[in-house]
Amino acid sequence: MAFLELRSLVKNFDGLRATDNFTLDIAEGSLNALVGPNGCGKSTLFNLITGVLTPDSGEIRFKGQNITRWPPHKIARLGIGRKFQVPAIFEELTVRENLIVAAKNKSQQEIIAEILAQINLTKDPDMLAGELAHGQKQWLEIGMLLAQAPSLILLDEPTAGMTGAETRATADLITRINRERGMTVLVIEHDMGFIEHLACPLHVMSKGQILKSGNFTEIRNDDEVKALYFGQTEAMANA
Amino acid sequence: MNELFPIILDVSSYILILVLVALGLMIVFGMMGVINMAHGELFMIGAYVMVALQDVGLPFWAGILLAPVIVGFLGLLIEAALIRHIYLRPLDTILATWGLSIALKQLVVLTFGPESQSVTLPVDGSLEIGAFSYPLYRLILMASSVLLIGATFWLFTRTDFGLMARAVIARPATAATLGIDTRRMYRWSFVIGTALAGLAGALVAPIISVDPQMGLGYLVPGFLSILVGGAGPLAGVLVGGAVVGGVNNLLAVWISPVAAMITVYVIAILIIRLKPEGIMGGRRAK
Amino acid sequence: MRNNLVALLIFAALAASPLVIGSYWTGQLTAYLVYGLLAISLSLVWGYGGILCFGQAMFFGIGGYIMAVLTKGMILPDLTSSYIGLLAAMAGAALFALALGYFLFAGRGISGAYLAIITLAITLVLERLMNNWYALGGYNGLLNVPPIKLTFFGASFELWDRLPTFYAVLGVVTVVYFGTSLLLKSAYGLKLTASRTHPDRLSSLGYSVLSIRLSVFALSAAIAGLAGAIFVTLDGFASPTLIGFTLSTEVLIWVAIGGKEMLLAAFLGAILTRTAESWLSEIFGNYWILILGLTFMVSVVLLPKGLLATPLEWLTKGKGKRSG
Amino acid sequence: MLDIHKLSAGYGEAMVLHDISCRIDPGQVTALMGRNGMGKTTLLKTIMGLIKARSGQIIFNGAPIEKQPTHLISRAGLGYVPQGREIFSDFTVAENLHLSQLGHNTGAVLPLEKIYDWFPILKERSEQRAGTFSGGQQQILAIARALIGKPSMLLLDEPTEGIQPSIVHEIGLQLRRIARETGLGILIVEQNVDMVRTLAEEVFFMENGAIQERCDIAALRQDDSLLHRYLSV
Repeated sequence: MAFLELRSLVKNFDGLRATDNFTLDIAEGSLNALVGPNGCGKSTLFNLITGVLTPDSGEIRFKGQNITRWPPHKIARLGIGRKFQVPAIFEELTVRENLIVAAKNKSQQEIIAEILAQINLTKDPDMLAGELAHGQKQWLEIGMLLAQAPSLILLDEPTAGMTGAETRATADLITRINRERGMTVLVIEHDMGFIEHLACPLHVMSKGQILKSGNFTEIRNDDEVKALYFGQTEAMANA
Repeated sequence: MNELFPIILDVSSYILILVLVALGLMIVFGMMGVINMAHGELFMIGAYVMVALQDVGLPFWAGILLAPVIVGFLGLLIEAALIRHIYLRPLDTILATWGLSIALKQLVVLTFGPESQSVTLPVDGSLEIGAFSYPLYRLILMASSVLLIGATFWLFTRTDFGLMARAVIARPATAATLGIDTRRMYRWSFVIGTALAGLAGALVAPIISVDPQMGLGYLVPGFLSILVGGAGPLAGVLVGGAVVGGVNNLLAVWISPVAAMITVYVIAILIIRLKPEGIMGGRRAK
Repeated sequence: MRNNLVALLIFAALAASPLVIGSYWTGQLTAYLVYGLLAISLSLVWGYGGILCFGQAMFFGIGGYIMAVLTKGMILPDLTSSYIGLLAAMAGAALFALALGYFLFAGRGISGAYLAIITLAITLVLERLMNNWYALGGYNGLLNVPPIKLTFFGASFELWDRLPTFYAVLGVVTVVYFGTSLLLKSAYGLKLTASRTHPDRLSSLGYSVLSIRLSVFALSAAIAGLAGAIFVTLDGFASPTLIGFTLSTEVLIWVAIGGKEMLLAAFLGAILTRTAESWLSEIFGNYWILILGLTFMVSVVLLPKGLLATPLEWLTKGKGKRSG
Repeated sequence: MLDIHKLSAGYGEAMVLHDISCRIDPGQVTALMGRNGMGKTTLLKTIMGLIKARSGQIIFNGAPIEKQPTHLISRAGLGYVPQGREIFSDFTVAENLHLSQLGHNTGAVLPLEKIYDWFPILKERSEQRAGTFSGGQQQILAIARALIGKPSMLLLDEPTEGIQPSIVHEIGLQLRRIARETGLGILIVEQNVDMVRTLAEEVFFMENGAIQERCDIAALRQDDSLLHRYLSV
């Protein structure tokens, strides 16, 4: 039994198949990345896992429990945390207040200072979150995940809009979270530089399914994957 | 049979007027997402235009022509002075138009007094077929309502204006990138919506008592009709109006007006809660 | 800190006002304080909870009727204690809000414009119902509601006179105001802000947004019910107008003009608008309502945060800083 | 003819474009490449006035347009094919095209025959509801719709997204033909290298809200290290 099991998930929107018999196992304590072109169904997949959407068919099991069709807050309580693509922070609250809301129990609230240090926001905990720079908002959202302390975290494009240096620092932070806190991580990304830095198993998604799984070099040199990104004729010419 | 027939006609004429009022509301709501709480007052002003014209001695039919023009022009002013500034803040439009409705109501009280007024029937006769007899004006009223509803549907489904309007409803930003002036579309839709309210008010003026508080009695059922029918397709208004107006009038005859009003509101609330997209489906409002 | 200081000054000024304004106005001000309490309840649910309720008077009315029925001894002739009446009014309004809130918010809940229309329709239904509920007086309402009877350690006296009544009401309002402010500054207040601005995000952190909404709806209803219960003891009668549409929209106007996102502004909005109405309706006559409607409209468009909230915020928070 | 000078724009507090400057000559076909989230779509939307510019200038055919409303920008000669196509799926093909004619009633519009000549499939299915079209057909409709207003420049946002490879190539060739025939300038945001190589004459690479590099297509054909660097595939 894997930590998170996704079994034959199907989800349609107005005749468009967002996920198509999607199946994937995530082991406890692992770090995995999901890549794929726009519209391949990655964000839909996260919405299914977190209960924002319900699948048309298929099953989601987490820690051995069938969580398909559970409401989002119950899934969150079972230990799945999520970072949204557009930073979803409470802009009208301060940085510290955001972390307090995320931390549900006292022991987590005690480590807020520690989290602030980890996400590099020690200097302005009383600033309104809405006034942070874009990259800092992304970090604050990761900090909220740390405060929430789930056992599985889902990261949707955590480096969107970040500079190169910020991207590398984020990759390091995620690796540390995975190793030191033992949190299982599943990350969606476009930025292959970031993925390379993460050095983790990779799953390429296309048309709602896993097209290929492997490590960075294998994926990078795969012709089907190239075709997916570069266009068919080009890949064939190269091959 | 002879008792049932007038009831059916009464119910139908109420439904038709309700649909006319709701149609104006829905054009504004569907196009701009604006909840116009002053719509009932625009309806009332339509009726008061008839009162004023009767006082100066102009013929009834001149009023029917003038009322939509005057109320439509008022709509144009309201759009330019008020709605334009807040149409991106839908909840604030509820409040601001509520303020407007209070002000309009009081303006009418100041001008015409708080007491109710009446407009004389332009056609006094009755249609009599055998034992069956029904006031002629009510039949004219129904025919004109059907015509107006038909014309509005034609405008929105068969003309260039309607094509543009439906495009602006579906994808406002994309319509703009095709060169369509969305602001102008909003403005004229608002004017059409208000003119319809004014015309509806003018048409019913002879068969009801015209008073400054009459707007609310049509506003809330109008909204409920839209939500019950579904704010997406235009046809939703017909269904919603039929449900709300029909149940209300039939129960009013069979039980009592109070029980009718309570029952119809409760039914409407239940439908809206259980089927937020309305009976006819379509998108849910923002 | 400065926030509390300004509020304390305002409540101190209210406490001192009977010395200046005389007996008639003290009586008026007592009623305005109760309206202020109703405004606080609406500010809580609308400004902080993000639930635009077009029928806040229904809770006010329910509280009022419960108080009237109990203290008149219509249910249990031996149990006419004011304390029990007040508690029952709050509990009754809160329970009604819980049931209604569950109906409105559970599952694919209703929000925004739909909520406004539906709460408006519900309040119309309730008003019509009370008008025709003859056991509860129907259109005429219930007369001869006794004044509040305070009992301390066996000794008891009734609030007939203006001054004691005023101070008793002011005491209640002060406790509710500071209690609510305190609650809003706690973690509960943070959750409320979070559920208003980003409900999906909050549920992904493991909170049930439904229970947060229900709790604020019920709490607000309890405060409105308390206000209604006090109100019927001041006038001595409960009528369907308490539950209805007109009061619902009036309180909406006070709160919008004052500032829905600030308890103090909403509270003062009610008191100042009512005071202005008493004065200005004498000067302007029928034009006053016109002026009120236009003021409301203009303040929504130009000052969506409220006419009073803007200067108050400046006073309480200083420029550009956040007191937290 | 399209001259962007120190343009900054973004959503709410977050700035996506930072002091971006570039120039596109009449009749030139330019591709804008870069990873997701780098501001390409934002740039097109800002040009079309769908996002208001925070600072900087956009000069089109000699006139500043950054403060104009979208419909006037469109009428000034900028055609726009948005990401995801955004056709009106409840309308027929003919209605979709007619709608675009209505938007340009002040100026001359392209006769429908010309459109049908370029894209025969639209004529065959003119009475069909656009929502029943495949992705590729919808894309053709979106392009045709933008061309009706006789734009002097066409902005295309990822036209190949979610479309079958065979149709991608076909669309690329047809656009090239139209550009040569009419002198139409094109600015295309694209990830599909095949499309870019078929169509573009020059490529801009965008990163972090600014244009980092430009090169002509011949250079790109020889050496794709730039592709690897900016697309990181």
